[in-house]
Amino acid sequence: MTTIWSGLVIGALYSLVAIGYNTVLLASGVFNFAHGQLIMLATYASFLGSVTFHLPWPLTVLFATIAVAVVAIVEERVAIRPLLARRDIHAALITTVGASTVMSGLAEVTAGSDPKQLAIPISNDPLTILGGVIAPMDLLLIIATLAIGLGIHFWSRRSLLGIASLAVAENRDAASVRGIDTKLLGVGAFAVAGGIAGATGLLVGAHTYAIPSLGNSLALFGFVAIAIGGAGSQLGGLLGGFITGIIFALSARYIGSDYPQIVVFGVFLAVLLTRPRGIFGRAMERVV
Amino acid sequence: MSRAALTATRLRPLRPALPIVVLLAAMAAPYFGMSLYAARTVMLICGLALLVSSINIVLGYAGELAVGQVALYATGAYVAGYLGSAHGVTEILIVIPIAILVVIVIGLVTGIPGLRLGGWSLAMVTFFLVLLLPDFINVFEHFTAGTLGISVPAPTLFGSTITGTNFYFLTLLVTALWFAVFRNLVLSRHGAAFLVLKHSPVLAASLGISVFRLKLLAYLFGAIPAALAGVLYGWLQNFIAPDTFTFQLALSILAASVIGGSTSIYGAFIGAALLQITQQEFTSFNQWQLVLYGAFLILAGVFLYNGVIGAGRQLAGVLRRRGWWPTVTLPVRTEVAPPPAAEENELPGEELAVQGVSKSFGGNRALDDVSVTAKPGEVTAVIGPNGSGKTTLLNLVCGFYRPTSGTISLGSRTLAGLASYQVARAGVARTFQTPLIPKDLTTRQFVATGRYIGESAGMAASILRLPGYFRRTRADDAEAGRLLGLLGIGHVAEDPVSSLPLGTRRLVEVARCLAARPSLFLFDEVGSGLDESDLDRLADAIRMIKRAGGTVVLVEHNFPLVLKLSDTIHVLAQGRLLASGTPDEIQADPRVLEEYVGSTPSAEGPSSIDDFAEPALSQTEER
Amino acid sequence: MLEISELTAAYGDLRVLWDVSLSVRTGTSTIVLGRNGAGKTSLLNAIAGLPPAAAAGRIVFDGEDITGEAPHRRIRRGIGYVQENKQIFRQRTVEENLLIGSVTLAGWRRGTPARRAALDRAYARFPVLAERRKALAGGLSGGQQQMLAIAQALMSDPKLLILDEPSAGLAPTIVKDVFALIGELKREGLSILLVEQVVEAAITVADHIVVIDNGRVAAEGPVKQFDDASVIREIYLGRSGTPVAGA
Amino acid sequence: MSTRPLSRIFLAASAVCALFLTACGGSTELDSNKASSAGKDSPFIYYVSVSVTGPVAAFTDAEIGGFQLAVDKVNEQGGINGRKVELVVQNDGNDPTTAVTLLQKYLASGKTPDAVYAGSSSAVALSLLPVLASRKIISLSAPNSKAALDHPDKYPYGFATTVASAESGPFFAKEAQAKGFKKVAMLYADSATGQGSFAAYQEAMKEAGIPLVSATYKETSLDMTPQLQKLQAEKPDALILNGYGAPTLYVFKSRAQLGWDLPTYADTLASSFPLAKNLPPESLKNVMVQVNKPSLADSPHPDGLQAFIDTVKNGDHKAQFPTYGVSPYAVGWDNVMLARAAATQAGTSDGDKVKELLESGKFQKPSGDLLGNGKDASAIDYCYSPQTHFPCPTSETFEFVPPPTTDANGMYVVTAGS
Repeated sequence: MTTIWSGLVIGALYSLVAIGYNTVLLASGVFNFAHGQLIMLATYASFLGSVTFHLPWPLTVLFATIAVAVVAIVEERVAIRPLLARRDIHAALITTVGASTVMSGLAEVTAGSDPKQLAIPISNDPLTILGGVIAPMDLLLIIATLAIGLGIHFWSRRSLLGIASLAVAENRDAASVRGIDTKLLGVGAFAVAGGIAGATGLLVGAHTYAIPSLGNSLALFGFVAIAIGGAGSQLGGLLGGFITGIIFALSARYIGSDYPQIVVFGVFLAVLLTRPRGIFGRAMERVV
Repeated sequence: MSRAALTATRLRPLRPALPIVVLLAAMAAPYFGMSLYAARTVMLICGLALLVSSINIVLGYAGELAVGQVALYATGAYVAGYLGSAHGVTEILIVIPIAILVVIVIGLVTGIPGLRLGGWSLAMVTFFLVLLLPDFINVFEHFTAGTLGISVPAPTLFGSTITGTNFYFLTLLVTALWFAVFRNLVLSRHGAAFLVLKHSPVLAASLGISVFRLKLLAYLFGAIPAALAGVLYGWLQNFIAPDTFTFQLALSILAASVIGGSTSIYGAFIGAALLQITQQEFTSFNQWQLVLYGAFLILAGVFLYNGVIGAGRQLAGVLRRRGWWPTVTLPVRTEVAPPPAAEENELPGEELAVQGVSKSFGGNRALDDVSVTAKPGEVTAVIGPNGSGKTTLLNLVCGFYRPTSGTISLGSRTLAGLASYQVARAGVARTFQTPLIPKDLTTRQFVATGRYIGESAGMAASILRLPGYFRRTRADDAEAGRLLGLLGIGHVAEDPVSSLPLGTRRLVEVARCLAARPSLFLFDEVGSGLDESDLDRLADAIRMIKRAGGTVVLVEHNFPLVLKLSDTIHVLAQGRLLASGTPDEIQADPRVLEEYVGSTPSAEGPSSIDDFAEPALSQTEER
Repeated sequence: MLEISELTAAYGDLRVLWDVSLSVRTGTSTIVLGRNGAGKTSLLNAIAGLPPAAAAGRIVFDGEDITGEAPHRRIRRGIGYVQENKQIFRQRTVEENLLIGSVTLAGWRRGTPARRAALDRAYARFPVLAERRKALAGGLSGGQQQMLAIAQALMSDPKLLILDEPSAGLAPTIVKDVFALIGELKREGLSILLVEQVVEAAITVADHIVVIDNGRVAAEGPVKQFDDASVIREIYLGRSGTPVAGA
Repeated sequence: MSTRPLSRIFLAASAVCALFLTACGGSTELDSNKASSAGKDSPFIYYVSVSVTGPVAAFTDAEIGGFQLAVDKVNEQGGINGRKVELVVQNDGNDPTTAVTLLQKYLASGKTPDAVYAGSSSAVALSLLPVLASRKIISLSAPNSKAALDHPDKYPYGFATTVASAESGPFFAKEAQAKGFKKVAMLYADSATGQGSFAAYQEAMKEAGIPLVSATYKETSLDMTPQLQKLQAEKPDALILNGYGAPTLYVFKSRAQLGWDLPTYADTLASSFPLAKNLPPESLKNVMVQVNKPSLADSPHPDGLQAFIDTVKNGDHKAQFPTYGVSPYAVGWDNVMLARAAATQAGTSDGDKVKELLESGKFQKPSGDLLGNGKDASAIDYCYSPQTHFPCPTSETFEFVPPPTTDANGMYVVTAGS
């Protein structure tokens, strides 16, 4: 069970990245490769709040939420906005990779390459739950990820704003002549994705420490989570992340550390062959 | 034509020689004091350009995003390393073919599942390929020496070791040969087929192209330069380790492709050079290197969106429009438009028999027990209100759907159950309600794609530019020109087909169908959006096909056009055949009128049909 | 209501409209006619704020200059735009499509009274949509899709309704329904700007006609001047057209 | 379009190309192996290829600080063989391709280094050594992988200046025998360094007759629980950990979470990372760290060390001092000092002569100048020979201590509580 908990913790991290990817993907059709880096910056913001400024944890979370949301908005303005007029997904791929490189670089230049430990608000003595051991902060991370993932899933399906963002994803121009402010929605998606990253920074950082290389690791595995869960489905990303995490943990435990990714790939192929759009992806309409 | 324009026209044939001039200059450089560093940079650029050409084939021409070049690149390098260090095999003429063979096997293994499923599958599968690379290198430690890396002995050619300047020449030679192959393939009907495929798999299938096979072919073809780059890299570096083959590198290749322009040949070099040099030079900024490189990527993505080549073309376009740059007009081939009667060739028309066909989607019955026959030398029209099942019927004939019950046959051949490209090969050509028009092709080239399957000239002939290729290309061009002339649009032959207005596009589609010399023509709303003169030409063309013995099925809203052209009219309503008969019979049938117009004919009689379908006015505007 | 004066518009460098002036007076309808490629859709797009962008001239709506405004702002001012080809959100349900049309109404909750009232009105007007409110819009028939597109534009309670070839691709019976609906909307006080190809049907709801050719206004005037169909043909086709059907 | 002439041109060009290849290559700049022919006036170029970016950036910065101070000192004392020393630092980003490209770029500028520090990782060293061998340039570096690099036949001019981490294997084997461990587990990074270390431990434990079980982790891992559980299931008596930075923190965190407090030995790589600073004491129960003995505060120190520490603390690269202490600075310093000694004793920086001297056993270590290897450099034996270019450990080289903290001088202090 401890292995399962460990898988769930890692899975929560991957799910958070997948949620970030999907939030932006659904509202503006862009794949934001820099989301892993936003989470990395969130751990630094939480470090600043909790250690450097000695803020109580609610203020640390608030500070990180705002700080990362602002970074995300700046990213949108610099790397995405200029491309909007020409619907070119490949250029966005490059500019978001560029943005992620800039963020990694800046983190390294300003904070150095060593891991920084965050101040944790609660005692982190391991708990034994269902026969497995887990740190309280990690348990909170899992719970928070589930809450955020499910919350944003239902929000995007039910709320007017969520439906509006799905409409933008389907057809930008048509949405704009229904009175939807597509630019604002696009910025909003980046801000929300950044805000979620920032808000969870303390929980993530408690597990991973604040370290520049975190962004790249997360970016890759968030991608795996999306591959398994299906791009553009919040529920799929959430579950895809957890499934990936558990497979990683179980195969590292029982097979050996060269194999987790190979096993995940096997699962991915199985998903691909049975549900080509990912577990929760939607079937596309016929094109003729 | 101004003097400048004239000069430009004269110089145009020389333009393709530019890459050769560059190649010769690069080859001469070592004799003019080129430094080792410069040579190495050139070699690294060549390697990156090979990788970029790999992505260009798959992404820019076949329209599939694949990011696995890095894995194939590593494979090439490891083949050279393993053969050299474990078996002492360093002979260039042995190592390179083996490397190519191995990547083709990997390409098949990853390409088949990745492409079979479509969508993002290939991107995902190839992404995993890169992600798993270090694990595979570890698992096959016996061959690869795991993470420790493996040394790669210098290559030999006929027993003599190739190093230094000779290796520099080898790199240039391999790169140049590959780009010659790449260019020859892309600037041939196969390249046109790739572009068709990229724009619309549906169109490709209706030209008789197996979408899956052609995509797989493009993907495998694209694997070759990645293997070449890998082998060269191994030899250049003398040492390889898994650290080199990262997802970051995959993204760099993609960036270089986009920067250079994905749908270009030599753009690969521009993208590769920009990326290689910036990466090299930015290292001197030490810890600011990442920040600068990231900023460079953002700027490149924002400003070089169509690639450097695209930006150049665009600039030239702007200058031309302002008259600051000579407009280059190709020498016009005089297309003497022959009168329609000039189509003396008999068309191999065959009888289409649709027997008791039904089609359900879920519980929704779109077609119910419909039987329609279309005879050679006749025009058979299918009309009916929206949602009556006309397009469903067409899609069934074309193999895009399978009938729930019933049979479809063309002559003695059964069509039901065949894949759409097989139906096309059986002699069915169609147009589309919204014309499917690819980018980056001239009208002539586009019409010639209709002949892609007809008389196949192999890829080898195209790549090697064998006489058969030239014969075939000339025949294709001439035929395409003739058909355009026949439809009265010979003047647009050299225009980009995607620049044509809607009406002309419809005529171009008809020409494309004619080029295939099919047994059966399926025209889907071919008259909508045409103005009167276009409509006249279309009517003439259909009559001509009829005279030549072709079988024509016309699915139309344009009632007057149908009345004018058809021999037999079938009326569909709510998935059932409501009535069949000659135009006169149909026009007089009160049931038809009621279904179509929604009211019983008043005292004014059938003329109300005319009121509802003013042909010249039924136009869809094009942006 | 809508005053367009000397509008010139372009996609990047490519001009498609030159000095187009037209107006729609409150409670009346203006029909734009023109042959294929004449610039009709470009004109409507420019009015709604989609490309082509205005390079010169002014678009004044309700007394305010809206020339450079973003599309969603213009919609919020009271313009409803039904794009060509039944432009709806095919992957969303009928009700979600209608809700999307209602984003201009106050409040961000989907259940505000104004929004509910607008939904009720839409379903009352289009009972067929009420029946299929949970269905994916992409699965509706062509006619139903067109109804949904119009219902969606009406959700924002516009003062001016712009329609781009609402009859395109529809069977004649349905075209008839569509024009009956447009006539009804006009009677309810809505101003209408319509691009059409089915002249006979369009004329039944027209007050004012503008003919566009090659991106320029070729003729305009009250519908009375055009009541002889041959006049339209002449302007439209550049010659006295002989109907093809007669051949 | 007519393409016929073009295909001919291509064929012709290819033919010309092939001709170049088979017939007349071989006399250009690209083939020349110009040896260093520097005169008295030209500076002694000390070329350092390191990663200024990435996970080891901070550590590297401290090393560079050491190089800089040593070079300043040497120049103050009249340079090497009368030539002023010029320090050239290149950022290879830990990427072998970049490292080679940068070196060749430098060589192409017409300058030839007199001594090279060939990278902070074995992969970089492996890629640079062949180039250096062809130019007969001496490299003095501190790589880890003895197995991959100690091949004087292939890399005749490459010498290591620090004891390879592979020597930790035999050192640990002695400890294991002394403690009576029946079975030992090892967790290491899935990298060249990790694999190299594992091979060394494996060999040593085999010799000692103690079974060794192992698990690896990826550098991108964010949690080590499954790997530790896998090892735990084998019921070992002790655990060896090879790793650096965040992954080692994850290991100790998971270990504490699992409540697994078996004796755990962090090897030299892991020990260079300040564990005690980043982890609560309860996570470090039963943890021993293998340190270089000279870096302990209570070991006897060379005379110049205190002055050096003061200089470092006020120097340009002082930022890393509180984290890493004095050792990385000393690595850089010692390297320069060794290079000076070798070139001075050989009377030249010519590669062959220096190599001959070092291999002859006549090389006198400059004890007074070396700061990182204890009093009189007793922690290291420069036992170079034609068979090995790696130095040997002495009884003063390693020691196992509880995770130390650093004192104000950057020396390791083992506090009583831990």
